[in-house]
Amino acid sequence: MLLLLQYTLIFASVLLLVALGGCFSEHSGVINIGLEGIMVMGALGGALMMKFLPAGTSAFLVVLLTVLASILLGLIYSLLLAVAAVNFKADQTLVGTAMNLLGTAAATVFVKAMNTAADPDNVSSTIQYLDGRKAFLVDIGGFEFNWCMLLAVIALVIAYVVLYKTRFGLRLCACGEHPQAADSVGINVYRMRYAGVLISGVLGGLGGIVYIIAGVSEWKFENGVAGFGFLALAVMIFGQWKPTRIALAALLFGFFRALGNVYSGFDLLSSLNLPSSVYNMLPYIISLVVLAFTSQKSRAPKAEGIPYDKGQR
Amino acid sequence: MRREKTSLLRSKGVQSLLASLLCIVIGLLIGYIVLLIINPAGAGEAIRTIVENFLYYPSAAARLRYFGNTLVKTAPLLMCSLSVLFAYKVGLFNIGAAGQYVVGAGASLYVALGLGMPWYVCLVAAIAAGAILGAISGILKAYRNVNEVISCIMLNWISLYLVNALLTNVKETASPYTFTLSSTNPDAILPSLGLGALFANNQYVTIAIPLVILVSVAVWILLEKTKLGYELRATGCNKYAAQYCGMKEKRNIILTMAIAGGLAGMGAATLFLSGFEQWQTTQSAVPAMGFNGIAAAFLGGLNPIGSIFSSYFIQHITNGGAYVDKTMYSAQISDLISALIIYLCGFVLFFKVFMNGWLDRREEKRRAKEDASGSEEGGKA
Amino acid sequence: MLNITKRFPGIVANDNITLQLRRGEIHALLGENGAGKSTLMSVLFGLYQPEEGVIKKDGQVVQIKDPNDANALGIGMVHQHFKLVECFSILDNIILGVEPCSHGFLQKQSAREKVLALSEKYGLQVDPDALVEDVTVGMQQRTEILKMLYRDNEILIFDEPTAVLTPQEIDELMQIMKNLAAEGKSILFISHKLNEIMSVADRCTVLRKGKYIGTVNIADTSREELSRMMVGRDVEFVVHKEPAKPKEPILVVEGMTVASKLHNNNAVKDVSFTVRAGEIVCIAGIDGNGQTELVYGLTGLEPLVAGKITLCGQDITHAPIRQRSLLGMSHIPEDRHKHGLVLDYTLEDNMVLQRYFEPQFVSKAGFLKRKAIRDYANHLIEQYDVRSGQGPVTVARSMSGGNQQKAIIAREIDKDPELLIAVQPTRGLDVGAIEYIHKQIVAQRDAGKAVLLVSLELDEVMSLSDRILVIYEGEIVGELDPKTTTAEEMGLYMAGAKRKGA
Amino acid sequence: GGGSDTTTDESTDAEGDTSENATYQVAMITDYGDITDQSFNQTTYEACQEFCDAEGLQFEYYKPAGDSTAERVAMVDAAVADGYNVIVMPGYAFAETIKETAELYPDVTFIALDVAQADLGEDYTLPSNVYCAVYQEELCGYMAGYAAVKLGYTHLGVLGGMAVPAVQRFGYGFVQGADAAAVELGIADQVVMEYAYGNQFFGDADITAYMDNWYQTLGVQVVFASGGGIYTSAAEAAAKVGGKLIGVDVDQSANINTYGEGMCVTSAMKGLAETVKHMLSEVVAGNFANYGGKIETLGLVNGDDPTANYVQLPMETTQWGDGFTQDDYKALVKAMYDGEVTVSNDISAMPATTITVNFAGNIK
Ligand SMILES: Nc1ncnc2c1ncn2[C@@H]1O[C@H](COP(=O)(O)OP(=O)(O)OP(=O)(O)O)[C@@H](O)[C@H]1O
Ligand SMILES: Nc1ncnc2c1ncn2[C@@H]1O[C@H](COP(=O)(O)OP(=O)(O)OP(=O)(O)O)[C@@H](O)[C@H]1O
Ligand SMILES: [Mg+2]
Ligand SMILES: [Mg+2]
Repeated sequence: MLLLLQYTLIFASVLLLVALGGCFSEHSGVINIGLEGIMVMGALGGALMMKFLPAGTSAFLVVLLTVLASILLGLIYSLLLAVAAVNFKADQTLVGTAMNLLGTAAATVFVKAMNTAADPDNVSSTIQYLDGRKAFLVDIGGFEFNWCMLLAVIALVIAYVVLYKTRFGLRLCACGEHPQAADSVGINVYRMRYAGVLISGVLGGLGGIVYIIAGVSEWKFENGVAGFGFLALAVMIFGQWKPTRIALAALLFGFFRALGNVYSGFDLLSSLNLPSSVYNMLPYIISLVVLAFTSQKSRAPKAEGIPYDKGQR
Repeated sequence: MRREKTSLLRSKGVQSLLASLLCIVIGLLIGYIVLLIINPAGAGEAIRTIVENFLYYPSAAARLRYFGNTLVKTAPLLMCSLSVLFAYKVGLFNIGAAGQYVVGAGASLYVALGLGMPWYVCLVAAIAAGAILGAISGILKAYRNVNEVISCIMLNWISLYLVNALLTNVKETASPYTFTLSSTNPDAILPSLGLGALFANNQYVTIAIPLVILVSVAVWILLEKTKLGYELRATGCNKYAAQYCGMKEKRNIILTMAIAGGLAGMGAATLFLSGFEQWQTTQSAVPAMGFNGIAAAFLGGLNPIGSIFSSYFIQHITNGGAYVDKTMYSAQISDLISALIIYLCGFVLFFKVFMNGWLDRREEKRRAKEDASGSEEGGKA
Repeated sequence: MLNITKRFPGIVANDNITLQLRRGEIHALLGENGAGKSTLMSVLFGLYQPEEGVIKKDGQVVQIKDPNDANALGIGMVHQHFKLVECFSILDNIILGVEPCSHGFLQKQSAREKVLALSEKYGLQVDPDALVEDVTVGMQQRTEILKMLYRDNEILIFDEPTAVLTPQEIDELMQIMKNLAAEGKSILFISHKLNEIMSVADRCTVLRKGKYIGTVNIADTSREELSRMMVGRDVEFVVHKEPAKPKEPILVVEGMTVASKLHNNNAVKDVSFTVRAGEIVCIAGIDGNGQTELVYGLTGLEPLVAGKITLCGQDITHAPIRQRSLLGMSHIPEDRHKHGLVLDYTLEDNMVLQRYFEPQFVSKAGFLKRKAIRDYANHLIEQYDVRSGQGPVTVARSMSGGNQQKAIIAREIDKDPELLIAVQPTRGLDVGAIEYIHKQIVAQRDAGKAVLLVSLELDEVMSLSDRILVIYEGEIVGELDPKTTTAEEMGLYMAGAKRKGA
Repeated sequence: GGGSDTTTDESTDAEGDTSENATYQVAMITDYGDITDQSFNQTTYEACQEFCDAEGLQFEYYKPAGDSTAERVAMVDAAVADGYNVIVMPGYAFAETIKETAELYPDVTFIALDVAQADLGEDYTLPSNVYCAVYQEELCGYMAGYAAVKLGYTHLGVLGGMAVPAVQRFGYGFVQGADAAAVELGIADQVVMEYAYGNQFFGDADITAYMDNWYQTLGVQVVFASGGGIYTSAAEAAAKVGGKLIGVDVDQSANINTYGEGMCVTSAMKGLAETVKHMLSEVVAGNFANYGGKIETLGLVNGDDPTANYVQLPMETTQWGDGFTQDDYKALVKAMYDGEVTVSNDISAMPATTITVNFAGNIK
């Protein structure tokens, strides 16, 4: 039971962070299909930081620096989307798809090159961070608390406040809904869209590191992040682009993911003897069905995916 | 003379071609720089190896044979790119080509291995399976307003798990691979009609290759020359106008996705029914073929004929990547380069706008000059 | 604004224009469509940068690079097409861009008080918490005005503010503008309606084809003079036509009810009428009273909630759009960009949009007969004088609005319909084109066709129609004869102040 | 235009520059996956690399463009074209590749690991330039399972990587060993075995969650993690509750114990690296003729000295106890060598057991 809670929370944290990232990007008017690639890059940044931090660094510092590193790399990588989508008016879906392919390929090439440079016999694309991961964990009576869960909650609160209570949030949403209107009241739409995409880079990168430390102490970058970026997109849509609903959706998806792994601990479920593929498919099927019933009144930002051109009326 | 050159540069096809070439060149250049950074010693040779692909082999027979292999894998890629392109022309982004490819593979192999049907039945099954999956996205879009990109992403994963589960029925327990066609049901292998002989007896070269080229041409004709194409494109460009003039816009959306899905499904069949590959039932990621199809479609300037060349090119460098010296560079380097090229395809529109702007400015200058000289002459007279 | 020149690719939208605005005056700006009025105002508001010329305020040269600069200088603008974020509340829309903040957090309470005070003071009734998408066009406009007042602007630009308002709302607006001017605010006012300008403006500047024609004192001028300055010749506002000779009924509508997309109420309520061959029946009314839905219901774009439609004796209540078209219904749609054209198609492909499936254009095997299409398009282009850069292969998007409209009219009329439904066929067109289109419509009537005209322009309604049905809140509230009625009377019907029998 | 070639390098021709003085050049080809699997491919790669470095032979590895026989054959052709004349191919998937290429290149020596007669087809005779070796993983799996139960563990788990033959043989051997020990001890009704495949050769949060469930909820005491890097997930989970692990392929105690002191009970070792090096040295010594054309099952070759066998448990690091001492182990090996204890290598179905085995299939 505790395990189910623990894994629900950790999976939900990943999904929540990344989905909130997508939410910011889309509220600014840019569709971010490239979250998967951004996650890989964020994971890479964090993993590198943990690998190279000297042993004996205080846990707090490890967590802080690791988080910052993944944020930084996610942010830089998301520039690829921002530049293409905002300045060059590229097709956002295409660029996002390219970023997903590029993220895994680039991270693998980089890690392999790094490993081989350090030791010619080491051809793996794996980074180990045994001690680094421990810094994130606190054992609370058998419940393995991960500081990232707290980060996710903080991100949720901040996202809610920023989107609904601040000037920035109001302006951001205006750019995703009606960029011409925003422009006419003196808001720099390009800058806002940059901000939206870069925030999605920050949160996506953070989600990446949370994902790879969620269960293991080494990561093989060839494997990317196994579709979590796409799942997060589903969570975002499921949550109707609203932070609180996204949080609920993330919990739901996290719950199913966790359940798929620990179901054999429940007599009822293990006696059902469902193949594991059922549990794997479940989140996707549910979101598809829910989408079918909710999309008529979809609250997607109206101008998302449409490049903003100042000259056009 | 000059004017002719200008109008040539203004032609859409030429512009697309130039833009695509630019993507390729920049993509390779960045790839080369990455190689240089990793290991300067072998970078030149590595990039040449990638570009050479089958020319890596010294013997003519081997070159021919592996040219054949590249073609064999180009066929499904081309079909996936046609699938993406077809939908895109009709205003839909078929990111689900990947999943449609998966169900195409599942259907063709199951019908071949599980039901023992001949190749044409398998082919039809693959097309039907892909079409059904595509149609699901189309129906969700037309009747429930579900964004096709999202439904396609979901369906990609669902199809992967379903097909893995289905195909476990047609494999040995001890192996994750499905049975080979040659041992189980040779009738399901696409006929070669002597084509294999042309490629130094490459057993995998089948009618699939001419078939997909025919399909490309057919897609082009369908889109540009037929009433159906006229309707579908109109729906894609402006579904309200389509509705206004009495087209069945919902049906058209579904039909488009079904055709796109059928193309991707058929793509899978062209590969798996050639016996080239067996399905691995433990795959945990959707095959990249469908995503690469997006790249090929855009690189080909969203033109079915252009797709033939861009698909071949992408497959060519992907295969070429296998020959790069692995002790120096990792195997993912060719993935990196093709991902870069896809990314750069996003800038094609900008390239074109830029090129037109440049032409405009040049023309204006020329006109200004002509005006100036004209008025001068007028002044003299 | 001195010597302003603004070019767009291929066109000089403003050519060396100078305009002076005095404190406390209402200054009208007049010109045909595309004369460059909106562009000039956008330059003043910082949305566009002029290639030449300077802007001075209080004698100082100022740089207006973006709307923020304009705002800082006290310049505000109500745009021709509202710039409101639909899913935001009215309050949010008003404060957007100048949000009262402490440390980046919104302080909506103070904003609300200010908005309420302003709305009280100027009689601009709004509900600050309502979402823009839920409120009427009038309230949206009041929101736009409040947006300017909230910013304490001294120079207020109104770009065609009256086009979407009821006569009563127009009166209110005029009063508000006068009040504002009396307070010392300066107003730039764009309108095509001369009587509005005559009644409210102090001075008027006229533009034609991007060029400055002149500025006149309203007190010293007349409608005729203004229109002459605007078009460059004397304009005939009357359409010459013979009396109608109505014959058999073509369209019979009984008890038609259509649901609304915007609210839960029905947009069209139990409407019945008949259109006969050889007459022009006009549906008059203020925008948003169900005209759009009425036409959607007739043409099959929307299903009916109740009622029956008969076309040439056939029940077409549930017939698909294609069948209605084949039965002889032609439809010049309200929104030429949304419905009327596939903007990315060539002109020739747009010309056959309603008949591409006919055997003359498509072979049995389903291939288009390209040559036949080209010939047909060329024939229409010639006959209806549709002008475009590259003839039949011009992409529709690149054509001017007037020629786009001509292409649609050519297509719909050449179908040789029994019933022509024309919705605001002259919207956004210059007078030349308007005259031409009016002639075409009258010619259709004279050829014995039934014509149903939907128009928001009183002048057009009065001069073109043989019978007027006034629609108010989805109901036909009156049937008028243009020969015996007056614009004033019609205005009362349109505003719901009067209805038949009452 | 601007289709200019980006390669400015004027390097020598790729085909002509192979050093003629070295008689043997070794190439390795992976079947699918990379040499980063922390398992079969990686061990083979490292052994080849080490051997060639020591002997001064040229060594290169090839990774096919995709997971198909055609693409594996392409790599053989490429290696031969590059002048390599000893080709090491780890993986049962190479059966078809051998059939397609061996006879084509009679001068090239092929060493295929894990390719059995069954994979090649019963009526196929191996040409004399090919040597195939199949390990009897079921034997060391059996030893490990036997040892675990004898050492007092009653709730065991098998976490396989992907369900490929080698992994299955390990697992089914483990099941048989545990069963035999339980029956011997008369506690078959108390011994329970969980059995699942991760469907990947690496650990991640899902697998860790699964393992947590085994250790914490189901009460599994020791898990036999046989599938490359997948052990990392099991080790993470074991560390939280002081659970135990059994390693695979090589003596993994050092790796596993970094997660927790004394975590590694034992490892089911197979002499993959040794065989590769041995075969290569035999090739270099000119003795390949003794091996060519054979398919050897490498298992027990010495009943008295367990360390001389291809499959074994580590003498040093196994946590011997009263239930299972080194001497018990030696006795077991002897009995197995003598045929008194037999282990089935049939992987078509889960072995029949007296103990309870809960088979869960693939986790992902
Ligand atoms: N963004 C733009 N790009 C290119 N051309 C433009 C642009 N905006 C306006 N134009 C052109 O400039 C000219 C002036 O347009 P403008 O909108 O100022 O006219 P207007 O006088 O406001 O007309 P209307 O009465 O219809 O509002 C038009 O011919 C139009 O084609
Ligand atoms: N971005 C643009 N590029 C080129 N021409 C434009 C552009 N925007 C508008 N136009 C053209 O400018 C003219 C005037 O534009 P505007 O938008 O003011 O008119 P409109 O919307 O048709 O008028 P109304 O709102 O009164 O119906 C039209 O002919 C239109 O086609
Ligand atoms: Mg205007
Ligand atoms: Mg206008």
